[in-house]
Amino acid sequence: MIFSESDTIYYALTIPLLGALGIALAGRWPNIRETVTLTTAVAVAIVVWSLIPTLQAGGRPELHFGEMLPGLEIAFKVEPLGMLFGALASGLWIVNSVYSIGYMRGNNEKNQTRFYICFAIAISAAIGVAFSANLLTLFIFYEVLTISTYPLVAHKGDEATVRSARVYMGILLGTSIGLFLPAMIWTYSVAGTLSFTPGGILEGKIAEPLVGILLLLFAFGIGKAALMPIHRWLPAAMVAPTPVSALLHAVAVVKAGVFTITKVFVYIFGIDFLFNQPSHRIIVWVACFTIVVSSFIALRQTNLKRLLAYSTIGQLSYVVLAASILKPLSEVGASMHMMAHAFGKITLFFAAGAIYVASKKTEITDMLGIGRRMPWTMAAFSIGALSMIGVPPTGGFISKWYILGGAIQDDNYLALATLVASTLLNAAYFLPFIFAAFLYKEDVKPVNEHGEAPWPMVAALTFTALLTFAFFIFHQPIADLEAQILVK
Amino acid sequence: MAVLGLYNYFVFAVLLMIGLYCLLARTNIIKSIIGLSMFQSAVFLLYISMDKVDGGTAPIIQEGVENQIFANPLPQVLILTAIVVGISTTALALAVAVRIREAYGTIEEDKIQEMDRKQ
Amino acid sequence: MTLYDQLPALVVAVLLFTAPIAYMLRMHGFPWAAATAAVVTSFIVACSLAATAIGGETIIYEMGGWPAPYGIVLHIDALSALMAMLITGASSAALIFGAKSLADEVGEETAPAFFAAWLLCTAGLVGMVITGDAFNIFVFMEISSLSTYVLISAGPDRRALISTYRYIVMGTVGATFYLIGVGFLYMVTGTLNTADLGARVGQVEDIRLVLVAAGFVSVGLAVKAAVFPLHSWMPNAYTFAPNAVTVFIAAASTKVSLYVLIRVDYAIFQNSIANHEVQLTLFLVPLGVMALFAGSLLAIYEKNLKRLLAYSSVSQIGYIALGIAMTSVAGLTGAIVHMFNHGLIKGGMFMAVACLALRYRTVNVANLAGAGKAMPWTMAAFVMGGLGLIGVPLTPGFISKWYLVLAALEKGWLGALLVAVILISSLLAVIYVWKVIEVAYFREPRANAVPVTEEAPMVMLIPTWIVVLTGIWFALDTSVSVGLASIAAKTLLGVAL
Amino acid sequence: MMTIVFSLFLLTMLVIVAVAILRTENLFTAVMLSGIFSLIMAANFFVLDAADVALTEAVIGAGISTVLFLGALALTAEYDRSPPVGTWVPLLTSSALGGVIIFATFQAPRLGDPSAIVHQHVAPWYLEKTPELIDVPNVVTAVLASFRGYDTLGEVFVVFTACIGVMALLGRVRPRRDSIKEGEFKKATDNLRHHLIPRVVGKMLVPFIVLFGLYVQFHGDFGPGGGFQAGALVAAGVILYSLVEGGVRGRELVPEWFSSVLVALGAFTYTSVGVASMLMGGRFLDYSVLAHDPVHGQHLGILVIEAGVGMTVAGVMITIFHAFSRRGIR
Repeated sequence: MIFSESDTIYYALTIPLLGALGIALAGRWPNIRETVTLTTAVAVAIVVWSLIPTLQAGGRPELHFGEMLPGLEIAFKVEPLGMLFGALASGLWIVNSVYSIGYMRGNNEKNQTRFYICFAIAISAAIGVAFSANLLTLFIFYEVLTISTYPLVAHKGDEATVRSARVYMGILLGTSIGLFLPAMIWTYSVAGTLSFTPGGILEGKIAEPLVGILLLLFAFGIGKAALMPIHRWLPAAMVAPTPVSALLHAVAVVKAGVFTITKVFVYIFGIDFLFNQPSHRIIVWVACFTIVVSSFIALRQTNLKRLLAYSTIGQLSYVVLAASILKPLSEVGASMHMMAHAFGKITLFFAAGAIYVASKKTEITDMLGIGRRMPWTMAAFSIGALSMIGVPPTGGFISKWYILGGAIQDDNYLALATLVASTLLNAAYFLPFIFAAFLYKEDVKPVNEHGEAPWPMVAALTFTALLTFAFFIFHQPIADLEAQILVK
Repeated sequence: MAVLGLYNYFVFAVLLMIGLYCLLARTNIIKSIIGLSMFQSAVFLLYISMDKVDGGTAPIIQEGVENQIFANPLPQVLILTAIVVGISTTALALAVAVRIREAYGTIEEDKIQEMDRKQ
Repeated sequence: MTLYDQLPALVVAVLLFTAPIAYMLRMHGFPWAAATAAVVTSFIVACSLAATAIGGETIIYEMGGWPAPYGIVLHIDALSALMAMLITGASSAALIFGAKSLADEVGEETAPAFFAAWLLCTAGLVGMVITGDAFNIFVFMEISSLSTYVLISAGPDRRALISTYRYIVMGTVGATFYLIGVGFLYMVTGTLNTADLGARVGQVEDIRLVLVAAGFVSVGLAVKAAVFPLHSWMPNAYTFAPNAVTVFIAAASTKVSLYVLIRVDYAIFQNSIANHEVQLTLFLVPLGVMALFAGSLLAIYEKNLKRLLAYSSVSQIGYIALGIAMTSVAGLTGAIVHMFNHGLIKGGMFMAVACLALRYRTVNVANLAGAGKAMPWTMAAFVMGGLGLIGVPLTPGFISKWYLVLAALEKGWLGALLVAVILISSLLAVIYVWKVIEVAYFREPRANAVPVTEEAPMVMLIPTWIVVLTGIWFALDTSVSVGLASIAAKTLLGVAL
Repeated sequence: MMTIVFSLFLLTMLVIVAVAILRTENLFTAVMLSGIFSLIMAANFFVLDAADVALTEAVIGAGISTVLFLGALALTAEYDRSPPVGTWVPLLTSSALGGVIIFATFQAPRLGDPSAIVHQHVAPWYLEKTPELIDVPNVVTAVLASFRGYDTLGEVFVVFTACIGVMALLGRVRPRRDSIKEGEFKKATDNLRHHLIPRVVGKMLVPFIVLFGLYVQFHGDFGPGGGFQAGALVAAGVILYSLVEGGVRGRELVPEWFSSVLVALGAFTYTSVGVASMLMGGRFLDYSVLAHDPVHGQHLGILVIEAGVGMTVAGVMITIFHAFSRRGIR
């Protein structure tokens, strides 16, 4: 290590911001601008990953910025869950940047500089969320993430896009200020602190039925987790360019949501305390409801990206469900699923974007036989879909395994039944499309003859598809690391 | 007698009412300003009524005269200030009224409001 | 007597001393320069007073060397110091910012009168917050009001005149109500010194006059503070005043009336009238809640950007009223810190609006299409302010909201209701802020519109961004703002520091 | 007893005049009545032993204020054309206001009650200590100029503000968009020169008024009077001269630059005394340090600040009057 660990945290947060500045300055020269983006992404990834060995050894690096309010400071502390999220976000940013370059150029998008700047700020915010030492710091970066992704979602700038972006912004900001913020202040006024503490800070400070209310405030206040009925922003955000969708669904935004929920369960409530409160069942029910209903909605979608959006809603609720089962195995499963889903979903979105760039098609019904024109893309798509369903040897299988394990420990038959049903439903909406793409004859002629999308995109999606396999094979160190989160 | 001793306050209240009514009910700006200055004058009466002492004189100490009873000087000082404040406000309001007349051609508020709405 | 001992008097004296000079010496540019120099000096003095006050110390300065309650004393504690800092700071920023735009709007001939009025307005407002005498508050209130009328009437549109007239009427009625209230208080106590009043009102046997006095004072100040539904003078006054004037009065002037309301209520009535906190709550909570909703809704439907922000101020004043009404340390801290923070936020936003007005020659929201691209720095400043109104973290608005919600949560189920009100109104703020942002960033300018390609001049942009960055600073390091506010709240409530 | 009866009579007159003002639609009448209103008010103040206030109210309320109203009337309109609708809200508001006050004042001390609290606290101190600390016979002057000198400073700045406000509003050349046709006001006569009696009487009065003003200025320590009254009286004299001889001659007598310099100079003088006392080691406006002997210092300070007050008030009133009168003929 060249610099101390707290310096590392500092650099992890500031390098993306410096990158944003650099991008702004280099805005006139696209090549330099994109070099800056890529360099920054690689640098951030290196810096963040350099913390992994420390974490594995049981270290918890900290960084204190000073008090914002009396007794409440802006501080960072890296623990396994946050490490996982941070490493994920920074790592996928590299892939996403490569892909973005291909996509944005291939599509001749406007305002590219703004796009890259906001992207870099969003990554910094995601890392901030990941490394926060207390709920207040987390909240700050959570909001920065919302606001910095708004221009990305509204990127196209036409009437329909702006309206959808309004929904995105309205729901995320609305839930966070309307529900998350009071939940946080309530927690503070009850517990007198907001630091993430192993074992939680609320034990003995609050009783039923207030626990239930607080729990609901958190669950729905963290709108990025997209529990029904506040999931609407996610399909609405489908108007964004595909790299942004990948950012939302795989790299940062929704992950920040489920990450925050897990973090609140583990470090604010404490799983032992919460387990003894009957009201945690409400969250299980909401999560199960969301999984099943979103799968049914996904079945009826014809727009590929909307289908993926509803698939994400369901997959996120896996994480919430896993976290709310409140068993050690399931908590590990929650964090594992964040990762597995990230690899799978980013592949799917990359593929969808590649199809759009190459053929300008967005509807599933138009895509019959597209696997013949774009074999790499569709192969990667299939791998991602298998991971969503949870078929070995993909990463989705591993995480589902842990979650099921937790559900069995808890004798939670509702969760078991939901997981099984959802697996079948996932298969029901992904597999027919894949079959059709490879086996059917093309029936809608594309505007112009096309093959694969530009090479950076294909490279990126192939790489992420491989990551899905890699996660299946090399998951053990990660599981070991995440098991630490339950150590008090 | 007790009620007569409170007559000043009643008149104060009545003048305040008339002033406020004139201010609120009239759309003519000059008339409203007259109401406003009456509204302020009423308050002078409240303060000055407080300074009176039975058998007293104005608070000017004369040498060689012992055991004089004086009226309370403090309300008088305050009202000297308030009178000047009142005329200042009135003068400024009148200047604004003149400018309004020049800009709109009328000093009836309802008509001005109509003109602004059209704009 | 060292200079340090004289600081309390200096903060006003500098301004009063300079005003006639600025009026008399009619050289080109001199009135502005003199005004700026005086206001900045006063700001520095106010900061050094705040440095003393943050230790929890109260400075008493006997004017003319006469002790209270016979003479007038200046009474400077954390609350006054914070307000003095806000007023002089806002005044300095607006003056420096307005160097160019005021020269544009005011004209050479009226400049001496205008800048003298500016100095007097600042002096009046500062005078109100540092004095410890109820009648002296009235005198300085009148200085500030009269000079504010002058400043507003300098606006270029003829509607500035009628707005000024309405403000004169409402302002005078408000001030006269205050005067009546003070008269009744004098009648039952024989004194005008606030501290002495606080001590003696408690001994009054028949409470009727005191209650009526409290009513008159509160209503009068509520008019001056534009508490809904007594706000009717304010939106047009803000809209038609010269842009730099709007920056100043929006940041400082209504807050000062709220300051007096807090001061008078807590120093005089709270200790002496039984159950006064219930009366205060019954008076202010409904008004505050109405203000929150009505102000936000009016802002949502407003097309003129300046008036939109004025309505937003109506709703923000609702927050302050709610905080005052909670009569708890957290609530008062929230109210006081929000006075300060909202001053920063609104000041910055009106500066951004002035930049827009300079280039677009209009402040109709619909005509600002494309501003995000043409004037990126200006719009970025506006967005930062807008996020502050919503209460997003990293903006000062978040800090105030934090304390208000914290205070409301202490109040049980009724408090939960208030939390809901506060947060719903924040969400309404999202709507009216976003309305502007969407137009500025994502709407194409109309075909027949004159294209704007130039960013605002540096002399305006730099002060704007200084204010915005100061706002962010006070969102991150709250030791000064919250520090002073919480000391002030504890002092007012008589809680040990 | 006699005074009380007289006072009752005056108060009743006040109400009657106020109602008359409210009812008349002729603004000229209303203004004249409001002058009478002020005069009655002044008489009432005199009955209530407030000689200083009575003098001020008579000069400012009945005199200058009336002239300003007339000046404004000449520039605006002569009739109140308010529509007679929607009077319920004002009626209810003002009745509620009056009701509250009457309700509250039932508990107030009756007029002249020596045991009232206002006569027990603070005020006795002024009456007792003035001979010793300030040594001027008129306690009102002592309180005004020294004990509450800071208020008076503020007050000077209030009139100063009003003056610069009026100058800012009416001083500059009229903007182009004004809707008034040129020459509309020219037909209004600017002076009384062709009215022999008012002219002669008026001209004869002017020197006396100014002289009386100067007397009031310097005698304010001993009897009723002081800077405010004196300034207003001198201004009234000048205004009377202008009314008689015409605005042009009036502005020749006291040029506008002079009156506005007077305004600023007066305010400046007052503040300077404050600053001087600071420089000499006292509190702001602490006149005791101005001379070796504190009482002497007080005398000196009061003399200077009263002069400042007189200058400002006279200057302001004249400037404002000129601003109104000149507006019409430009």
